[in-house]
Amino acid sequence: MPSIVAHFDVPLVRCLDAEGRVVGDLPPLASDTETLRAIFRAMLRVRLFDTKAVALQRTGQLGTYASCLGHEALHVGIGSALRPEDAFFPTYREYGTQLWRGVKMSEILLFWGGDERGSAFAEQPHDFPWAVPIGTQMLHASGAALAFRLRHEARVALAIIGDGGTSQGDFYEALNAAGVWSLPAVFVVANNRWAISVPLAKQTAAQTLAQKAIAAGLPGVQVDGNDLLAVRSVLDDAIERARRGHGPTLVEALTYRLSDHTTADDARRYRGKEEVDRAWAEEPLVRLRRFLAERGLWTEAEEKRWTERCQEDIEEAVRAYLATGKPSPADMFDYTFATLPAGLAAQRAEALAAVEASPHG
Amino acid sequence: MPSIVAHFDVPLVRCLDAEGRVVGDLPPLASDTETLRAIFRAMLRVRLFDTKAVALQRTGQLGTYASCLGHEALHVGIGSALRPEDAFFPTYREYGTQLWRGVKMSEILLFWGGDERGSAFAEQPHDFPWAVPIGTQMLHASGAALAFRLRHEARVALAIIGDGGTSQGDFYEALNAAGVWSLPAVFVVANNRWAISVPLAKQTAAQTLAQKAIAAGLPGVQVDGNDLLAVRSVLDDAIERARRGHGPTLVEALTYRLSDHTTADDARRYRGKEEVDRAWAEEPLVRLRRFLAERGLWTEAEEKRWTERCQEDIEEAVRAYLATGKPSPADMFDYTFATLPAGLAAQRAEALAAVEASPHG
Amino acid sequence: MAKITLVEAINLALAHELAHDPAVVLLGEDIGPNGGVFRATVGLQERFGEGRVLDTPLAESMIAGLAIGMAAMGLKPVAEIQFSGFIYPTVDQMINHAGRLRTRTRGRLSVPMVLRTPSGAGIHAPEHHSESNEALFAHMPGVRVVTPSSPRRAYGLLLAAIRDPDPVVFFEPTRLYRLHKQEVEDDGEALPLDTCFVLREGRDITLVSWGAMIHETLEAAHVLAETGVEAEVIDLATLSPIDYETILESVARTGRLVVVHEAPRTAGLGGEILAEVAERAGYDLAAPPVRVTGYDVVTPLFKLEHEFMPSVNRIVAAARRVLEG
Amino acid sequence: MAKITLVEAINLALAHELAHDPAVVLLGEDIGPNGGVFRATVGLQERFGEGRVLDTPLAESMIAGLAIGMAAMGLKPVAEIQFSGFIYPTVDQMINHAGRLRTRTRGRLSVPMVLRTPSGAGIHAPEHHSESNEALFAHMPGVRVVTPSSPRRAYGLLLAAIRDPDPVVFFEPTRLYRLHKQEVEDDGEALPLDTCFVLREGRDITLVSWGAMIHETLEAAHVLAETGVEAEVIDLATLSPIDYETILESVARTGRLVVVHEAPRTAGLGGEILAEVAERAGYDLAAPPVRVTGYDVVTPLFKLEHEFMPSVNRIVAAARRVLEG
Ligand SMILES: Cc1ncc(C[n+]2csc(CCOP(=O)(O)OP(=O)(O)O)c2C)c(N)n1
Ligand SMILES: Cc1ncc(C[n+]2csc(CCOP(=O)(O)OP(=O)(O)O)c2C)c(N)n1
Ligand SMILES: [Mg+2]
Ligand SMILES: [Mg+2]
Repeated sequence: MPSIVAHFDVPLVRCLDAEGRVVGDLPPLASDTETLRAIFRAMLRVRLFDTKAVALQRTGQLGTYASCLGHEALHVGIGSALRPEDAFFPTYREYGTQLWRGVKMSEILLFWGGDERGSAFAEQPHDFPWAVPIGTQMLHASGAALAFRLRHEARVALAIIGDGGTSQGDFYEALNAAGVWSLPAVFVVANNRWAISVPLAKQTAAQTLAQKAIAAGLPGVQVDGNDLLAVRSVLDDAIERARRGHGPTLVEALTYRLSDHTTADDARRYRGKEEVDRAWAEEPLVRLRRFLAERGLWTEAEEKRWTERCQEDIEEAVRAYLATGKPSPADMFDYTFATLPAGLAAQRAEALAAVEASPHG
Repeated sequence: MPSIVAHFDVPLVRCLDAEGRVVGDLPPLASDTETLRAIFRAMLRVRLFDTKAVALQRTGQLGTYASCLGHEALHVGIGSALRPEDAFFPTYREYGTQLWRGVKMSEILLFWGGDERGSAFAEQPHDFPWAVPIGTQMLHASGAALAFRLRHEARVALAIIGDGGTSQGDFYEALNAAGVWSLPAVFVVANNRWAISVPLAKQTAAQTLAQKAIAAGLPGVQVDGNDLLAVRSVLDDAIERARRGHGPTLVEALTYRLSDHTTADDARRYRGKEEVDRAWAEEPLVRLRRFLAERGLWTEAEEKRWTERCQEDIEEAVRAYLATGKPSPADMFDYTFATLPAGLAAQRAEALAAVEASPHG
Repeated sequence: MAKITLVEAINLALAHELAHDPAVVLLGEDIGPNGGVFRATVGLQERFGEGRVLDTPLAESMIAGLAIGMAAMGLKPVAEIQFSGFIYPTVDQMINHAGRLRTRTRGRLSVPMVLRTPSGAGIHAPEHHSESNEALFAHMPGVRVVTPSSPRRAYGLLLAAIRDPDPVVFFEPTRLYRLHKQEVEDDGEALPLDTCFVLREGRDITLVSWGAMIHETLEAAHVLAETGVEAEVIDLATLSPIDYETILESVARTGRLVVVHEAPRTAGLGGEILAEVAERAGYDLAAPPVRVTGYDVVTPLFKLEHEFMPSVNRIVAAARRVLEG
Repeated sequence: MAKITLVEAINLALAHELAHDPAVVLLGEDIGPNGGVFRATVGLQERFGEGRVLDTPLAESMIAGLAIGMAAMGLKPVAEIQFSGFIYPTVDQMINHAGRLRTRTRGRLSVPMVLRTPSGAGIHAPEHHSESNEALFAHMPGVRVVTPSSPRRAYGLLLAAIRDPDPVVFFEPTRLYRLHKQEVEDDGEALPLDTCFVLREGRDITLVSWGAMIHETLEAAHVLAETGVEAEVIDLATLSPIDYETILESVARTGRLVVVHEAPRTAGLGGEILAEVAERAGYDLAAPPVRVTGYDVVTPLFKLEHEFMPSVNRIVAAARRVLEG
């Protein structure tokens, strides 16, 4: 009989069920009513923003756009759990986190509108911009966490990645590095069951994604990612653990991509309506709204007022976005290096002359 | 209280202790005395070959060489467990496996002597040559296993990698791919505790390397890699499982690099003598020799005769190696593509002319 | 015969080889039920089964590494990288193994694989979806690099790439995927990989380009023709190894050369071609040769992509400079 | 002042920056107690501690990605890749992030990192340990590429690379690590990254090279001098962005150009330089310029490495061809 030399469990944390009923231990946040209300407002706001962004794309006013529909509890949960001095490493759909952390709606639109100024983040100094090459951001987070560690700063780096992203070598290398140096990092897998058209079962034979932590010697936790209270409960612990120098955690958040992958995708090609309908029954806003409403912390009237307020803000952001002129061709050159090398200066002049000669290309 | 949604154990398999005493269930092989004797002879042979190769390097007759000292049970275990039609994907020190599978000693010397003909393997048609870029071979094994699977061939791909190699993204990607398609692959981690100067504790926070399998949803097993019977017991199961279409396995073999990393390395810079002395007490030949001797299956006289026989073979291989002339500069060009493109033909002519003009460079 | 687009021609070639060679296997992200993000593999999994058209996990180093292992064991894998901006994780496997296995084993093992990828800017795609990085692969010994510029050449060159016994990186210009239609006969006839294609004959100046930029280059030739300048337009097609004979023969007649590509200028293939022509036909040149290329900057997001890509005007202006030079 | 080797000069520069700038952190495989496989970091962990000199797990994509994250958060990481044959897994991080972060965030974030790696053949190293792949990195916008060819330039250029606010890939020619000694003052004086170095003045022909091949190029100049030919030898040093002014000024005087490098010819940097000179100074050229390079083959194992690397004879022969041309 072989002896057992190591042993691992993967826990799943839930607080509320799909109807907002309590089904697990509630975190302290559950009694912090003002924060909870702010979080719900932010979830609603990003849902409204997302709807508008898709509409802008459909009407030819925005490029390809990646919707965050269905991820609101996870994204706002992350945003609200981090401190300003922490650093966030997104993929390309975590607007709920970004808005909380100072990124503007107009910046998000600029990015998807094909304008680098969208990643300049006027009011968010150190968060990374969107990481489109899947998995790469994980290493940046470990690197940032290493910097915090070496400088003895009480800051945490948090990276998010999709279920598909967990197949990338960079994902694993980042976890392993974080383990070796016991870095102040939190890694969140947004398991929304699909990587474009590839379902989780074709992505990995692992029964959970949380267990991928075991490979790096990290704790891995599964959480209902549509359950804001559970998300915060797990994240608060993981972030606190990281901040105290006790090392990184991998959190697998179970959620669902209710939208197409991006506006360039048509999910009906590869997944059935019933599956999506079932997922809608689990979506994150309903249950938190009900939890709050039943405790007298949210009313229909409030929802109406807040929705109107958000729509105004969104319209203003859209106006700001649409009013933003084309960047100067000079911008292509001026941020390539801190100072412009001679050869590039000549190309810059050539480019400006070419535009001058024929402004329409 | 969170619920537990997944649960994993990592077993360790041992059969013989350092003195050759039985400490676990013996595999059927233990009673196959002829095979066992052949395996022990192969282990002795590769030890003698390895000693000679190091000596050749020390006397300027060979380039940098990576010794396999201490890995003989693992390497010959793998060689003897595979069938000829299976495919083997080595790193750069598995001579024990390669010799069993038809690679010649003179070819090994040619490779380390700076000659591509060392990887031409006159008598081994499909095994991959040495993989120096750490981790890359893992994906080749998964690709080969995928080919076997798609063609419904009852063949197995076996790749080996070091403890250091388990930090590479390719390692993980290969495991994950093998899991998804339930490929006929076996992955062996030779955990010899060091990656050049980096000890295991700086390589990963994982308490075992076998548990890295969990990330990909594969079974992971730890085995005493200096214990031939345990190695074969675990490998036979894993290979059988793969061959029957039941999927891949990750095997972590605990062993020790008794030599310097390569002849270009000086391990005294980074590890203590006591550690190495302790490891010598665990080395793989002693215990198998004792196991056999105590059962009357091996004698000192046999050992002497076999050693002499091996020395003769080795001397002959060395002569063949040393007698192999320099390759033609044309060889640089003639195997770049299946047919020589025009531009390369011109460069080939130029190279031959340059050599003609000044044969000494 | 119906006219089809370039991406349909790719699909046709893939289907042809899947039907005729059991060793051909397709793999990549979203190439199965979804038919590829550009629809290049649409219908193929349905037709040939999951054993011939494989959706892979999301990892490009993995895709290349698997293809190498498959190819060395006798299959002919055709792997798709979803966009060329995501091809970089394959570089290690392509240079250290795919292009190397034949020579390092002295012909015992070889890697008859194809790595297909959409390439180039101009379709208002998101960040990292518009790169031109063919030069990186052209610098790899043992690796062929091919790019078509019409549906017919897409069909014929892709067949050739799949049948080639060595690794081929096959760049498909996204901007051309649906731009033109052409009659393409599904006759299984491959085009050669050792020759450029002369798309337009001319005595005054030689314009060399490839992929999507062929479009602007031909337009520039048209503009030049309005002022009586007859430009010869050569589609390089196989970017490595390069067929210099066709180019040198043309330059020997015209004495003037412009090379056009979308990739950044420094260490791009334009430099390679100008250099080789300068070396071997320097005395044939009536004026210094010129490159018209993307600038040495990151491919900008789409608001500026047209300012980045060589325009017809820039090509015409360069040609006039060379003609006056 | 004691004379030191090139690798000792690297060590000296690293020690200087570690001592003077608390933001500098070294990371890489075996750079700690082992002092690096070439001894470039010997003694540094002992002197500056494990918080400044970090042995990493074995993963090159990880090393580059960590360095990017560290750099964006204000450190100045100096990462070692053990051999240039293992640098390919960094390509994705270098091109998609290191060279891109400043422009895509419009200057909000930047990546002041250095990626050091030994490079080139000629030391009888094992497979994959002798590659020259600088051209791949020179094609990346936003990335500087630098290589020294003497102990003094190694010291000064490495200081400059570490202090540069943008990513620098720093190739160290292994063949020169211990070949020569030179007096190097540890004065913290960096050399500029925007200029070539004229190592030998001459009026008859311009020879441009870099890294280890500077050695053969200077020898070739010496041989040529025996027959009265005065060759100007330029060490490119910063391979991207290239200082063309120095080269063009030289070619304007000599009218003749030979570029020498060890990397394969196709899409190598020799093509880049010949092309730019042909474009901008075509009329100055008295004869077609010529490249002397490694062949378009995989760097062979060491029995043939000298047949692969450009020899003094090949350089001299090329120069004579250009002089007679
Ligand atoms: C390296 C890389 N390969 C491929 C792509 C194309 N791509 C964009 S998103 C995506 C799927 C990602 O799935 P997942 O990680 O689950 O994230 P999700 O989109 O579901 O949030 C793919 C394949 C990419 N962006 N980067
Ligand atoms: C990709 C890559 N990086 C670095 C190296 C240099 N290198 C050669 S062996 C080695 C250590 C390998 O350690 P391990 O995987 O434990 O195998 P072992 O040598 O102990 O058998 C390193 C870093 C390499 N060969 N490939
Ligand atoms: Mg997903
Ligand atoms: Mg090891």
